[in-house]
Amino acid sequence: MREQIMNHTLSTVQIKPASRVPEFLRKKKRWNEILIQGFLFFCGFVSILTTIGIVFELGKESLLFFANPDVSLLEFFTNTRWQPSIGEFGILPLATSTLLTTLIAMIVALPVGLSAAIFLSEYASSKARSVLKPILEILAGVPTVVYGYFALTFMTPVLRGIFGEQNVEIYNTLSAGLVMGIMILPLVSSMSEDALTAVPRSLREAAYGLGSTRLETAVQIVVPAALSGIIAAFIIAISRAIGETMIVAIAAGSGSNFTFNPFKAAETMTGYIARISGGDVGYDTPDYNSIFAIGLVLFLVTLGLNILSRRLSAKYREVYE
Amino acid sequence: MNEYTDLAGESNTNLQKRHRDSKIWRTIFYASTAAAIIILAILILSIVNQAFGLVVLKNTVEPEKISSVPLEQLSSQDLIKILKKNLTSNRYKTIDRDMPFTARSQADLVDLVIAEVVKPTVVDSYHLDVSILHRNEIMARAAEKYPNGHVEFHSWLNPEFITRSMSSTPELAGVRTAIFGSLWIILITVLVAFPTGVGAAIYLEEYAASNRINKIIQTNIDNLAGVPSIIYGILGLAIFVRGLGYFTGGGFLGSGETGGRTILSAGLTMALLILPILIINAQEAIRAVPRSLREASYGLGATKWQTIWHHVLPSALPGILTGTILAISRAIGETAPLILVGASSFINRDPSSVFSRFTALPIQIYNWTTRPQDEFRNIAAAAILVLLVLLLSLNAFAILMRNRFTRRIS
Amino acid sequence: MIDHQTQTKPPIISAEDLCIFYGNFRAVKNVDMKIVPNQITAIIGPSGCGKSTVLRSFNRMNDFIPNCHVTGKITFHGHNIYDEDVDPVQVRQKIGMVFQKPNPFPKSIFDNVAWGLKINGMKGDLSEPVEQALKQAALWDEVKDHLKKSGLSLSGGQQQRLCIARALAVKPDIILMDEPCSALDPIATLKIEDLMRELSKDYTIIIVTHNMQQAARASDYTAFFTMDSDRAGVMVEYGETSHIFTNPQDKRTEDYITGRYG
Amino acid sequence: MIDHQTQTKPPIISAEDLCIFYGNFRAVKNVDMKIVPNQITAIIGPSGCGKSTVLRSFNRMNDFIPNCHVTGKITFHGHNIYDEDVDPVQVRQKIGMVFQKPNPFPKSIFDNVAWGLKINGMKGDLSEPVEQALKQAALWDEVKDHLKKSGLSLSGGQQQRLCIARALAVKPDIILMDEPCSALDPIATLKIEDLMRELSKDYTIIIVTHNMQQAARASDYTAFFTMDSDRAGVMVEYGETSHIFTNPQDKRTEDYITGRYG
Amino acid sequence: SPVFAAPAAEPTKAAEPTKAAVKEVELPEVDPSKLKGDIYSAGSSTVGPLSEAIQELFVQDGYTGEIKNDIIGTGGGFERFCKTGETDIANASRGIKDEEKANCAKLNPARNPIAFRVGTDAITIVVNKKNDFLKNVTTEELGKIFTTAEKWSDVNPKWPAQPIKRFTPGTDSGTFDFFAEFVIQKPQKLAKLDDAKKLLLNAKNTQASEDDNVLVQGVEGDQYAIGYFGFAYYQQQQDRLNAISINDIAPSFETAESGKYLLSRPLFIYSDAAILKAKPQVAGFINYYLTNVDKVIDKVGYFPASDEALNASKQALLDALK
Ligand SMILES: Nc1ncnc2c1ncn2[C@@H]1O[C@H](COP(=O)(O)OP(=O)(O)OP(=O)(O)O)[C@@H](O)[C@H]1O
Ligand SMILES: Nc1ncnc2c1ncn2[C@@H]1O[C@H](COP(=O)(O)OP(=O)(O)OP(=O)(O)O)[C@@H](O)[C@H]1O
Ligand SMILES: [Mg+2]
Ligand SMILES: [Mg+2]
Ligand SMILES: O=P([O-])([O-])[O-]
Repeated sequence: MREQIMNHTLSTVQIKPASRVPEFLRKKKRWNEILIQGFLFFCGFVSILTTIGIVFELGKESLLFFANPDVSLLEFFTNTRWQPSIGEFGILPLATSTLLTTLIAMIVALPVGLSAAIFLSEYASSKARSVLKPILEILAGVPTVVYGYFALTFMTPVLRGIFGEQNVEIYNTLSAGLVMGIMILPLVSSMSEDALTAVPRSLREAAYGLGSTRLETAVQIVVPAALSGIIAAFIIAISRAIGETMIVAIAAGSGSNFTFNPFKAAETMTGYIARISGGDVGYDTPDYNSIFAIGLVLFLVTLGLNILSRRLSAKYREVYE
Repeated sequence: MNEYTDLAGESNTNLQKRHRDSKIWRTIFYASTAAAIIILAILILSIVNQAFGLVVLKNTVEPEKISSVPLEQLSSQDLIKILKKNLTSNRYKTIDRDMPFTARSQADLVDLVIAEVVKPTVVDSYHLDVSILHRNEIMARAAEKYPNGHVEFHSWLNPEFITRSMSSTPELAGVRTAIFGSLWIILITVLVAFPTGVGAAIYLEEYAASNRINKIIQTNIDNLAGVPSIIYGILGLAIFVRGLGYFTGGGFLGSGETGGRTILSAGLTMALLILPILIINAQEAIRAVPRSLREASYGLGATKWQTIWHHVLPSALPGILTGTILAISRAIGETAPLILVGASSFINRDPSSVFSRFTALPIQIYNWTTRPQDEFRNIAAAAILVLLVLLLSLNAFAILMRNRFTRRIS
Repeated sequence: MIDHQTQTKPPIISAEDLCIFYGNFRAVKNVDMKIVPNQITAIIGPSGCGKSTVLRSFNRMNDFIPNCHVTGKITFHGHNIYDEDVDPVQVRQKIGMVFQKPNPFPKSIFDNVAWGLKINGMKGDLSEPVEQALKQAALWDEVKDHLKKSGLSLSGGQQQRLCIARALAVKPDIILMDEPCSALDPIATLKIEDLMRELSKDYTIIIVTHNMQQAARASDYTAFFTMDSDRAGVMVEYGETSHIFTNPQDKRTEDYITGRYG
Repeated sequence: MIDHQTQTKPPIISAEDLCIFYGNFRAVKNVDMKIVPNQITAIIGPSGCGKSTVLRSFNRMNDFIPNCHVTGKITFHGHNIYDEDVDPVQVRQKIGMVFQKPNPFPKSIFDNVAWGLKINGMKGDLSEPVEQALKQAALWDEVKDHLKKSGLSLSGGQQQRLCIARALAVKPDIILMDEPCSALDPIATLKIEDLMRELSKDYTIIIVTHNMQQAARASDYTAFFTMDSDRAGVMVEYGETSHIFTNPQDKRTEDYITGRYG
Repeated sequence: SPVFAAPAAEPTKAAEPTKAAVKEVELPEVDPSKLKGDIYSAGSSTVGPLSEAIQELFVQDGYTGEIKNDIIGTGGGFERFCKTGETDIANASRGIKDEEKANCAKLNPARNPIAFRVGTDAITIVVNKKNDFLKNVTTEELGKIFTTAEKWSDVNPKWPAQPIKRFTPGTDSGTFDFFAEFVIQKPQKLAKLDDAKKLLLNAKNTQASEDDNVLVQGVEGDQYAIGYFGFAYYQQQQDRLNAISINDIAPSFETAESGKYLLSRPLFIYSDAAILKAKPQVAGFINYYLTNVDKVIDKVGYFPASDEALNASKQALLDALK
């Protein structure tokens, strides 16, 4: 029947050949719009330049480092000693202490941070939340040099008081790791809380509607639904811990040490970079080139974590309408 | 009917257990939150604890050795004579140039003699907790160890501390140069990062078609946000300090400076560092502008830029500013990149241009924690308080600004 | 208005002088309503008149809205569910709910249905009761071969039936439905309406709907709500659906039903 | 069905074999529709059948939805507005739009109306045209004493009329309205309907509505859309409103109008 | 003009003091308030505090220009002086090395470093306050302690069988180089300094830092720790650490002056004649430095250079300015 109408009308309406678009519809060239768009694109492109800069600089100097006949890639990843000035080029001691501090930090930050997030999003009244959240965010805003200072002047003495001076060295990875965990905690709780609050209320209502308690709803329904955001928070926390510099530079010690004992001093990758670049080493020495090689490793690791984070959170993301 | 008489579920042991679990975990969650907040309190208390406390002062020259009568009773002429006798001629001239001796009151001169000649110096210091709890022991010990010393309560955080420049003597050191250094760096950072960041955010949110290059840009920005700050330090060192040292050091202006360890390099490095954070925040703010507003504008025949400039940006501004201020707070506290870019450990002059060498508050704190004398630990704590106050006021400012703008819009 | 019916069977749930407040705002006032067991009761009325609010007060779902409070009484099998010593968790188990938008858990179809059983302490093999519930919800045939798939992968109408199955699994007495079809297409809507009819043999159903046709088609009793001049929702008329639609007693009901406003 | 009318007046805008896609999903297919000038045309149909999609294609508002694309033709005064060298900005100036939710700019009432003029290059004293537009939108009397107040401070109905005034100020030929009353109360709704009637003397109005009563009351022509089995929206029937409502030719139209579904 | 200070001629060890009266070299008096511009020094963490103290005096006496001092180790200081040419003055706790000089020569315009001796230091070996077995070591014991020995008992069976925790200045510090030379290389007659360094760095439980406070705190915090650094840092920390004597000689003004103390060493600042001419403020500052250093040096914690050495420095300055 529709066909009918159309055939009917088509034959009656004259279709003009639209050769030229009339003035009131014709396209205008708007130069300012084009220029602005160009500028804006450039702004976006700066980030690409930054990445290229990072990769290029780190890569270039790392090449110099690996071009050194004393350095072999195999040795770099397997040797357990790191003393570039005397030809010991094993990243392991730096890597293990980075691992150790990160691990300790995560043991603190992840469970406590997630618990706090659950409390804020599922239990706290909106009033309590509006007070508690900013306070936690202050904790996140404190510069890391302050945390480093806190680790050295407060946490270490406390640890030595607990475990005994003879057991805990003055510089130790435990203190640095714990304080790093404290520093990262608000990041975990804040991001996880965002993820939890983003879970639609309808899901909670569905759970309560089945006669579940608050705990069951929170842990069995809301947390799994927010998993993608929580995983992202966790991984970002890990990469923050790996990249954190000042706390370990101040409190973890300043000599590479291949150990898994958290009471001992051990220098992390970032700590090493900070110390060497703090001025004690000349350009074009193996030490100097080595900070770029370590920087490259650091960059690749955090990049990998970023990508992993996005992959995982995409995998666990649920789309609610 | 019977089963409904028990809506309270008292006979249902399973339900009771569930409620019990619920309570236990509630306590755990609550405790976690509380723990975080208690730690914050401990952190701040432990810093306050070191920024105040008793000190033992000892005079470099005992007043009795300068004059037989107490200084307060001397005439201005006598005091000036004492100064002339005890100071180097250059020092004497310098003070006179600041303000002629003859123009100073007698009380001022007494202070001057004390500061320049008697020079009481801190020989021992105690933390606040010890000062309060063990005051008597401290007094006794001080009396025994420093017979000529005297004990007084000292706030390491004081007005002079903020207005003085650096010194190798802790009680004479201040953070003025560092504050100015930080402010200059932030200025450069903001001038560079704000327009670029907002521009990039507008581009990505409003212009970018979903093609390959734009996807790469977006992914890249997300990735950069996770790159450790020390890597930016390495980048800054390699590019701004060394590669472009001729420009960032002002060499191209004929300043004669070589090397790029300047405010400009530090500011640019920080700008790159906060750029991704700023862009992501700004994107969120722009995204939060309701589509209806854009549609209203386009529906009237507005062009893209008119829509963005007149409607999207004003509405997104509070969010963008909040994000910017948060990014700035991050930049103010960053230490590692500045170490790499080459902050100075000792510098006596406030920076005067972007080509000045610099130090910054966190660098100062870091340096002081590495000095041997205990008193440097005290002023490091005082400097931390200054930094925290600065950060808190910035955040408060962000909140105020956000409220103001939100009010204006609604 | 509800005369002979109510006299013969005691109401399964009833509101007495119910007022519901959000903070100081009285959203609903002075509602008296007796729900007849094993029947479908529809609540209709213009937007904002408090239909959802009343419905949610029937299983204490409003507990989760800060500063929402209730005066008056709601008795379930003769007990006031707002009494001090009543456990709201228990109440919600007995009085299930289906929401406007299908809201399956981000779990497998099986787990969606089984979860309510698990938290209620049921152990062992749950496939029997899950199958049972899915059959009741007329979904079994469509999903039996992929119970492991996510509940979110289903179509809207299937999701809604999954939500109904989920509610049925914990064996409630009453099922509350808040505009269960408003997000569904016509065919899915009709399916749900058929299902409701089927379920009313074993359950009491209370449904809120915007759609008068739906109320007319699918319910035994209808309550018409509207807003008073103080914006508080009031119940204007309540009775057998056929009466209400053919012979409304109140001018406002008539205006609404004939589409003069709303 | 659109017979004598269309023959006498050429259509102001018309769709020819219009298909609209979101990515790969065809949301609307094969629509042919000629809009009669200076009349009110209503588009009705169940949710999701593509009413808004079609309406927004009439002034290239869909350009802003990524991966939305259009095939077929939409001619305005005989020119295909999707032609390469047509400026969509110009199109939107000629074909204004009013949205479902009132969306005044966060500016003063005056600036809301004046902004469209300003960006179109009008300079000097704008109070004359602003007053004109507000009067046309039947809002002048209510706001003339506080033109400086924020547009957001008005009530919902006033906001919607402000949006209409804003659209009128730039002197369009056609006004598209997407459920302009669905967020309003009955009294405000009636006001807008009266206004539309008034405006149709000078403008062509196309309105999308969910509310059949509204279409019946307020429009001259009605197009009924529904979803095909492939979820694509199709136009089922189009003609004079009185015909469509009293004598629908298609079973689906009839079912919809009599409330058998939707 | 004849340039003083060829590195080979540089005393790497504090010179024996000459009791014979030397003719005092008179430098023209400087008025800091008349000088303008900036002065940038960088280098040794040993000399750093001394330079800072002088800089402060200089400012108190009226200098209004900008002064900066970066503590980055002697090697780092020469890096900035000779390689990037950023600094006016390099602080050094050892003499300049040949390759560093070569770098200076490669600069454009080339720099020819001139050494100014400013004082004497005694590298001090420190142990924990609770350490009751170590009061004195021989050079040989010291060598073992910092290299091959794992436990204290490995060096001397009477000492406890506890691991040695070593805290040494960073590899780019003059202190480390000096220690390696006089404790390891010379006594063990090694051909290359690098071999000595290698021995030191290969030792277990070694924390190396440019930052002397890390060392102070490290030794203070561990009963079985040992470390070394400039005398100044020890002087500041006398109540937290114990200094031990080497070969029965304790570090002190006399033993350092006389050179009897094994680890006494000269402290320098370096500059260049062209800089001194181009930047009068730098020349003025060095003049002021040499004139006033003895007033503050003991407060900072070092020992004055011999009159002869100081005079030679003054003469070098005069020569450079000719
Ligand atoms: N959480 C809440 N806080 C405050 N007011 C609320 C809240 N929920 C609803 N209201 C108000 O209570 C009144 C009744 O709302 P309710 O949602 O019960 O209406 P409704 O009849 O279900 O409407 P609809 O048909 O739109 O769903 C409305 O005025 C609404 O604004
Ligand atoms: N931006 C979009 N991207 C993808 N699909 C869309 C988008 N907008 C609408 N659709 C889909 O296109 C179809 C038609 O949508 P449209 O909004 O035009 O329907 P409608 O008739 O206006 O419905 P309603 O009455 O709910 O407003 C729907 O299936 C919808 O899901
Ligand atoms: Mg509702
Ligand atoms: Mg629509
Ligand atoms: O900092 P140093 O003096 O050891 O080079």
